[in-house]
Amino acid sequence: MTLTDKAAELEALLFASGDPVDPLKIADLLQIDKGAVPQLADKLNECYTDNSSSLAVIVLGGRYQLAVKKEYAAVVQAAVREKKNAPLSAPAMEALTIIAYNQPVTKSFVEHIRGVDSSGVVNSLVAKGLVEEAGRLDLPGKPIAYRTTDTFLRCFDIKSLDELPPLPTRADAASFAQDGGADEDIQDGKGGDDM
Amino acid sequence: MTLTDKAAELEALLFASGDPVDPLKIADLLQIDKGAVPQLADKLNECYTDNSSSLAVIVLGGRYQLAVKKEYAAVVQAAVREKKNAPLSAPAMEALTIIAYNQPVTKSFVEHIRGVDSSGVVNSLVAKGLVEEAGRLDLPGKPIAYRTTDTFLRCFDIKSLDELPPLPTRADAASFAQDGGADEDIQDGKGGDDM
Amino acid sequence: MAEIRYKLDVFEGPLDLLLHLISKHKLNINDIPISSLVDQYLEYITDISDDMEYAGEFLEMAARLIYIKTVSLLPQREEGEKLKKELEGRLIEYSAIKLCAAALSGMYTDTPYCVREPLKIDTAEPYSLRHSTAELLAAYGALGRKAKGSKINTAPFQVIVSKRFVSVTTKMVYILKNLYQTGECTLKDIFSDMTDRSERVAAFLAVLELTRNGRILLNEDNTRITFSNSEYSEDIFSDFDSDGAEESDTSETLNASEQG
Repeated sequence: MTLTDKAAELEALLFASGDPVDPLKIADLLQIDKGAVPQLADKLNECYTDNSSSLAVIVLGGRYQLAVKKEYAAVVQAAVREKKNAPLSAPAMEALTIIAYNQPVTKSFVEHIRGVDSSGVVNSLVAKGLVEEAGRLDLPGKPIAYRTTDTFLRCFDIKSLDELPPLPTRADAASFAQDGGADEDIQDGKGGDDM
Repeated sequence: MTLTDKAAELEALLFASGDPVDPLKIADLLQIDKGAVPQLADKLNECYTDNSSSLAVIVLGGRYQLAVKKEYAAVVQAAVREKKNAPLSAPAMEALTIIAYNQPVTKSFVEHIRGVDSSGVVNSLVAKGLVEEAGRLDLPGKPIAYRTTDTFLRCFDIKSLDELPPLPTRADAASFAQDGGADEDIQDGKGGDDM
Repeated sequence: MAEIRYKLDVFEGPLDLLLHLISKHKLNINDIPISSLVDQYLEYITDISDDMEYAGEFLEMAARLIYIKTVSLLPQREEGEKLKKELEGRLIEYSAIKLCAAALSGMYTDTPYCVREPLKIDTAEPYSLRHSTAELLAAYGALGRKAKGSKINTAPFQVIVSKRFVSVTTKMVYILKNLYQTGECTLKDIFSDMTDRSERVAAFLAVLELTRNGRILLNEDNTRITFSNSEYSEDIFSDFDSDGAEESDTSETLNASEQG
């Protein structure tokens, strides 16, 4: 299956951009109707599948990005010597969860929910590219707010924040605390505070 | 025409690497014979031609790189220009303000004033051509200093730095602190003196 | 101490410890019996007060619990109830986050779709959007008080950056010059008026170097130095003169000691 001119142009555009591109921008640059963008992306993807290409167009937060299929992750990681995504520590996962469900939020909000200083943890999430600055809030001291990034979506394999699992209800959370869902971990002492 | 497994792996590898890759490294990563690399690259290219893809494998100084065909140069240029012209984010505007009014300044100075790591933001300003390096300061570690460029003057439609609007005076700042609820520190006028 | 630290390291913080105690003692999180929770909590952290920095957050929570318990004993119980509800709310909220974090961590993949860096093309076209300078002022305002940054003052660092380096060669000349006049001298004499560390280190290395190449001799208890062979004395300065970088430095020292 061969690409149409416009599909090839889309490929070139996404290849050059690297980062996710807004459909409006795509429509503008390719001089096509905005409504035609998803179709064009599908076309490109079909073609990649037909030709057993390693590439795929993915959608992240409504924007389009050219990426390597997951099956080829091993060979790519070896090539770019990118460190494999180190598993996130428990504190980092807690902070990330708080930011993901409440964004945009400040460090002190994260700290309030966790009950411990969380500045370092949030900084490490920023360094990992999972979280980014989202301007300042109009509060005393003008604190910086944080939000999750496209990389966050990619690392959790979801297309948009809507796909995050629903927050547990108050009742669930209360009963979890009571019957000690976390208990076993505590007994054998592998809480793992290190990042 | 569909890709073989190895050709698809080669595609994935070149795609993610960006820079030209040495054939020895390719052979090593794909676990194939070094002699088979040119053939594999040809195969990939044939496939791209057959499918009217916008991509092509090029050879630069004996090394392989995935690139966009010349016919698509216009679209690529447009994409890159678009990227460069992405509007300044709030953090970028903050960093630019700090540099504009205090130049020449180091990254750590910007970071100190903003209260968060600002290295990435300053780099993006350099990439946009709004800010440039201005030698090193006579400080421990000889840090690089940054200053604004002519592009900066053009973008803000001023002829020289003298035309930057004056900063609020201490009295203004104090009243600002009162409405905005910012800090007492302003009163004594030596907010962030320490490095 | 290490043991306590280990015991607490298991928890993410005081809230985590409280959740643990609540589940361990099967307390009702929707109506926590504050008194028994306080006791259990205090028992848990009883030994950590030596290490305030580490245990600060745990101790703060202890203080809070005790405060809630205290106000609950007052005839006007509203405040106690309010604080207790607030704590219960926080605990439930934190518990929800922990649940959710566990679910999310199952979704985290260490082999995501790989993407690439943007194409690096020098368009030589810099940023061209137009802004008004008012945006700079607005950004300045958003910084709040912190924007009141003063220029970098390099003066305090001058001491560090421009610290004098005394070359070993200079000191070798200085020592030999001393020996010309006196024939021998004590090490103490050499170091006596040197206060600068760099100077002392250079002098020490100079002694070692001169000893190694046989121009001076150290006595048995390493307190006095003497010329080992006077016939070298003529050539010494010509040796050093070839060392261009050191030249001016050296002659200055010579002039100074000649005058003296």
